[in-house]
Amino acid sequence: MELALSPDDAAFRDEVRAFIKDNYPAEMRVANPETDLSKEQMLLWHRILHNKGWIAPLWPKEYGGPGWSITRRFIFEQETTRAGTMPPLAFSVTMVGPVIYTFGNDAQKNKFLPRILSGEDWWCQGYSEPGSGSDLATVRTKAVRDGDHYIVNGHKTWTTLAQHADWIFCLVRTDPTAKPQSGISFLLIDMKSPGVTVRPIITIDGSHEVNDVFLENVRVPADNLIGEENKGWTYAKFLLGNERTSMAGIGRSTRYLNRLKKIVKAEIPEDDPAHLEFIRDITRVELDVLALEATELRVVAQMARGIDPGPAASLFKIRGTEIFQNITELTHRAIGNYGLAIREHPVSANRFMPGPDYGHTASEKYLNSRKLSIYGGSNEIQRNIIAKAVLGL
Amino acid sequence: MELALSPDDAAFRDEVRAFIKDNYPAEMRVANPETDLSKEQMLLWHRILHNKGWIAPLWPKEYGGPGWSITRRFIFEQETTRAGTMPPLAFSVTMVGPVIYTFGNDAQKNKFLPRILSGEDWWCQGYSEPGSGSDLATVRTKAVRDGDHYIVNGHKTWTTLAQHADWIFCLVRTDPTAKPQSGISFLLIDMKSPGVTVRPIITIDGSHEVNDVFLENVRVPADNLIGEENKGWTYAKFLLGNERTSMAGIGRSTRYLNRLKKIVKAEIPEDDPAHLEFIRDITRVELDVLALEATELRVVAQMARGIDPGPAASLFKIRGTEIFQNITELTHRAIGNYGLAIREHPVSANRFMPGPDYGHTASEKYLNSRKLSIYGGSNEIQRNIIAKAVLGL
Amino acid sequence: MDIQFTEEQELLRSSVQRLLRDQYDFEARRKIVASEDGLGRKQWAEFAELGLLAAPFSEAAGGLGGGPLSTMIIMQEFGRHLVVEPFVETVVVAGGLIEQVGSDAQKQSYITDIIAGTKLWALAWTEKGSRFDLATVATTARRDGDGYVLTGEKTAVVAAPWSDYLIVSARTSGHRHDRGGVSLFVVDRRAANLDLQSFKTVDGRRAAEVSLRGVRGELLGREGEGVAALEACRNRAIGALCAEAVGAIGELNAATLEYSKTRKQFGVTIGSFQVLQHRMVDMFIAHQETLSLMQHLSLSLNDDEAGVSRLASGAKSKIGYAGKFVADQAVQLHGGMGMTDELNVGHYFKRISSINIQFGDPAYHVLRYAQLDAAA
Amino acid sequence: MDIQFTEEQELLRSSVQRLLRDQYDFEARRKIVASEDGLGRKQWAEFAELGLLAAPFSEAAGGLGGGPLSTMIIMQEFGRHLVVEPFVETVVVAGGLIEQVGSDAQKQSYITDIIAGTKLWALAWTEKGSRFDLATVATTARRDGDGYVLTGEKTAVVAAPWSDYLIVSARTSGHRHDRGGVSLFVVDRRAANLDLQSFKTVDGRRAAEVSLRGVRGELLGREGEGVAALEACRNRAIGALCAEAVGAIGELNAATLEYSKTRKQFGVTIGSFQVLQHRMVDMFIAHQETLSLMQHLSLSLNDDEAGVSRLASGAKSKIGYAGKFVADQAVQLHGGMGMTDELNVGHYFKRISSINIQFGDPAYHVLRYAQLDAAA
Repeated sequence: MELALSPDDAAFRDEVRAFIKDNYPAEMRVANPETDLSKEQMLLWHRILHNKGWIAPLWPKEYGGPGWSITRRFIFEQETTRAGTMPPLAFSVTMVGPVIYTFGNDAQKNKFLPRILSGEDWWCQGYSEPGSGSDLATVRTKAVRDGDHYIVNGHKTWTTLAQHADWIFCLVRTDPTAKPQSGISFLLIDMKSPGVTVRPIITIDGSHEVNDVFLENVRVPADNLIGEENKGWTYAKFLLGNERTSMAGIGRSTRYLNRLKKIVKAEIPEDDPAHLEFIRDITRVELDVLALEATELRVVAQMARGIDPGPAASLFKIRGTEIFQNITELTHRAIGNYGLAIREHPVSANRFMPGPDYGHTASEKYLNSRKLSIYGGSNEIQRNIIAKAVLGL
Repeated sequence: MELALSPDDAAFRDEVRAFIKDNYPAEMRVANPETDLSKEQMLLWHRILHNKGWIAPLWPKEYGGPGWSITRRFIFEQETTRAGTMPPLAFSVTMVGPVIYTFGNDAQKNKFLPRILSGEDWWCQGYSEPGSGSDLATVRTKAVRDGDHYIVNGHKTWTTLAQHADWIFCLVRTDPTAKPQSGISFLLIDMKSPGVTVRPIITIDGSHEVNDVFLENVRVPADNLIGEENKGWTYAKFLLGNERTSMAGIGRSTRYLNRLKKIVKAEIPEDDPAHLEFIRDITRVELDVLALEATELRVVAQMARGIDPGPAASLFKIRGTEIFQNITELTHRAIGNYGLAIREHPVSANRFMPGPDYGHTASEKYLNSRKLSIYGGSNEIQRNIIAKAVLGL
Repeated sequence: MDIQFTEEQELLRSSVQRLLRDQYDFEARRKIVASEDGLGRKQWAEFAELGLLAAPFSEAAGGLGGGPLSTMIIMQEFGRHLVVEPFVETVVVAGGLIEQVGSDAQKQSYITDIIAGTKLWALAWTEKGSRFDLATVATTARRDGDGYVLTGEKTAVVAAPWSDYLIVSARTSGHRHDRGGVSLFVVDRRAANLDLQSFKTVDGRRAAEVSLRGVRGELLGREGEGVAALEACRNRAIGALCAEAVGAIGELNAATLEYSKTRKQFGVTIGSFQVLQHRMVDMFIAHQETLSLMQHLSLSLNDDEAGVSRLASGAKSKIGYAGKFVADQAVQLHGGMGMTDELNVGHYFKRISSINIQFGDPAYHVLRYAQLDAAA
Repeated sequence: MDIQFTEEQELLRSSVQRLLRDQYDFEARRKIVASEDGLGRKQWAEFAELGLLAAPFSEAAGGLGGGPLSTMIIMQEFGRHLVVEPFVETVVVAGGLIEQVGSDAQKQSYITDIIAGTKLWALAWTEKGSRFDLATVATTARRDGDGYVLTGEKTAVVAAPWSDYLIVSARTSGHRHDRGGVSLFVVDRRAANLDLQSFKTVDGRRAAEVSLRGVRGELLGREGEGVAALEACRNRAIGALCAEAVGAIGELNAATLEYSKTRKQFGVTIGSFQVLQHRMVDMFIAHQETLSLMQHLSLSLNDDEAGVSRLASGAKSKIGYAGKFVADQAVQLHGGMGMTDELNVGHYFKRISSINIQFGDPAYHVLRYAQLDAAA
């Protein structure tokens, strides 16, 4: 499905398409880029986009953004996801960057923004703590002022790719007596500081994506406080609301659907009754994608006309993750007996993996995608949000 | 699926089977017995069972029950439902009867029980009121003592087959100052009393099964109070807990599944891809029935060993109604374009109904069965019950 | 994407809304349905006067040139008010077919009468055993002088008892399931040897079994090319029915939400129960998604895009399943009230369930979507 | 109906429970899975000593005569503890086949060793493209002297890397999909010209692709009648796997319920949220229903009833779907914790998902159930 584009926008789309085709690094095209790329490999595309000036579509021009319209941002997003490129690290460009240029002081802007754009600094997010789940206001990590430093003690968890990070942006409790959401501050912490320890968490698919981060008497310069002390919840909420349509994951779902169709074609003869059943199940997911994409286009068109889309992000998160989980399940089912096998991590070329190439990640993806309905505010929480914000319940 | 029966029980099963075959009235075999039989027709089978001494399987022998074991009761129920017989009116035999012999005084037992058994009195249930829904404790119908009478004023609704009833058993509020559940009494009211008005409620399938019952200054002899004043909630709860396994509706579901299979065979050619899809969907419902039946047999076996089945009735109600709704949906889908048509009520032989005979009630059953997940304590309420009673939540 | 309506389209929408608000509330509709005829002739005349019956036709055909987008606007409102009059059958289906394949004389005569509101039409295509396949036709048409004579049985023809004319598909050559050899004919509903057995439909309409025993018919379009014409016609009909379904879904959601905020159980509003909240969120999502698909389909019909046939099947299926989900839950959340004939909720349920049969059920269109994909 | 266990059966159950509680907690299992061999040889010896490996075999074959009911009892407990040792492959599948169709000499030799715990077995029946069809066999067996020589490729053979013997299905006549012409052979896993490519499975086991290039095999059962033997064998395997799944389901439900009562969010336990309560009610219902079906199937296997093959398919399918639902929800309700390798919840998820592949997935068995119905 395509937006009806003006000639200029259509030319832009073609330019993006061609740029990706000519420049996306071949060595990033691995089966599972989320888990199988080294840090250096992940940064290759980041640097190419940075050189082109396209690394931060959402940023205002004065901080290094390309100054695109909403439509162009959408085109860029659509083209990059459809082409299956690995998006630049969201924690840096999409998440902490906008917080810094919106709420940070000039010194912070000058220090951090260029290094985010260039990929020099790799950021991770210190929100979740053991026991906090989707209830982020239960921050227990403490930051106590000591002269021009804070002394930070606490335990962050589910920290994605912390093993590569140079910096972590943290919610910390600076006023233990205030109400849960009022005593929280937003602090930037250098991962090389003494007292910071990272411990891997291995997930059920065998991969190492997330980590525990322990903070023991970590001395953080007070200069690294964003905005005002005890106002951190405001900035955190701004950040959570900053994502919009990308959560629908249309591009990703479309690519995985196409792969699924190929697997069914190759694995299941047409005269097997299972074939028709797959066709039916796949088509129903395809129609789910179609309806979600049409909704995404409608919301983008509304936003371009200045209409606030409300909690559309929650809708996209719910349906986008349900759809993708469904696709990974069907793929796992389609691959049949080979679904018993799982790749071993860290991935090594010496390990034997049975069955056709296209099935090697079926189990892994199936297992890994279980997280989608949990992370980033569980789907139950997203439904609570819509119930409150849209339905007034 | 069969119970492994002792020779005696097997002989009993054969006897029941033969009795039904030889005695069930042919004129009760209409497409929709629930709506299409006259009162007199409905009572035909009741009277035959009464003469045989089989009308009240649950009743103790002293009040006219047959004195069967749990296993025999189950056999009788299984055989009668499988044979597609129309069960005798539950409000009389299954519901008010046990309340009367358990909590009533001797005069009430002598007066009412024989007429219930013989079918002379037809009872209806005065529980629901406008706005009460599944929350029966919100009774607003008032009964005020006046000498040796109560003066009753109120409005009961969803009263099934009140149009035929001689008596109604009512929850009435006798103490307006007490907490919701404490000020309620259980009163038997003669439908011929001045001030009782019945108004039909037509449901979305066009049938007249339920009614509004208005009570305006109805004088009810205080002799018609069951047990103690303000203790009515206890008797009502006893009554609600009195049903067990019958709610699974295995016999009914099995009969409708067989009819559905015949329709699919007749309407949809095997080379139509829809055929395989129906086979799949029907088989999954069949397996649902199989699992529920196996569970019913397990609970019956446990009960026969004296094990309390807990809120098994809630489980059977939830799954039994979900399954039957699913079967009526599939039947409606199978009948294709004829699903547009609906029979007109009151049913008249002069009215034309298109399509094959077996499809004439497809729309009606589909619509009517929507009520199953609402009535008798909605399925949401049943899940609340299990959450509390079994899971301790 | 979101359709930004033109001033004309906004005007059309608000005038339909005003008319229905004034003249077609639930009580008025009940009277229409209960009447002998089952049809609001007066309302139909108002529709004509307001230009609704002219809206989708091209200006060349004497219409207002509003095309599928005006159909969408009208049908969404008709869906909200459960309008029973045969707009889809007369204007979208028959009118659309005549405009598409009719001769100049046929257009001149028939479309003028449709726009004027003086003639009603119905399409007789289904037969015993045809289920949803346009090509399965056993009714035959035999050449006879400069006309044709039709013999066969058509089933479940919605609006036939109201109609002045029927468009009938009949076989001029080939075998029962052949795609080729089916032709379309205009037949006078009161013609000799044509018999109707009328019945009421679940959604408050009238339909009939139609028996033709040597009925004279006038060829519409080219001989043998009826299936292709019917396919294009079905796409437009699906566009209209999807808009109607979306209108009904929106009303059901609004009614359910409002009910949940006022209705109390166990001392609190039922809208405070999380299980029901999440159910209503899913109903909201279903409405958003169907709204988007409806617009997308209407735009494609408007632009006569290449993939429109496939998209029509996709929308019919997805909107059908979504509508069924919403209708089921609206009845469930209204409790006993949802089961009564008095409340509008059950009537939306019944209309959605009929839409899901007309021109193919959701399961049929899922497979059709897949087949058209494989073919592409 | 509910099985009232005999004293012997109760004893079996409590002794398995005691053994696993003492020696097979989640930490012990983790060490076994992480070991070089991936297998608890010591535990296997304990199973033998306790008589578990003898339990299902008839007394004539040197067993304890416990039949399918003892398998059910053992496997339900194994499911609760996620036991990885190849009880199903060695005792139920291979042992069962040998007892069913083996010669006296084969029974004498092989079953004795199985019961003693000194030999492990695996069944190699799946091939590239065979999916779940027992009759699709391209591997060939050619007569050679008084034995046979096998050539072909078998895929995803669970427990093969641990095994001393394989039972291999191979074609002695007919074409690739023919039901007739398939025979079974005992093959020494260390035989010449037999190669394994081993890999780890998602549920902590070891499996292999098996390549046979002229490997000597010993006929098991009658030539050409392998498919019928495999069908009966599959019924027994399904009985065992269903019991294992029910054990896992029970543990997942217990863990989820307990977690929901302790874990707090927004100041209250998550078990207080109605949406999660209803989810857990559906998980409870799923457990009740699967428990009933499991018992029903085991009784039918025990009595060798006529419809047992159909019932096996029905149970495999229904318990498979129920298990998937419970596993999905158990992970979801455990939140992030459910995603970690550290917690047992994800491991139950993975075992259930593997059970759903072994001997046919739920969708396959739905259609098989329907076909056997049509055939009946």
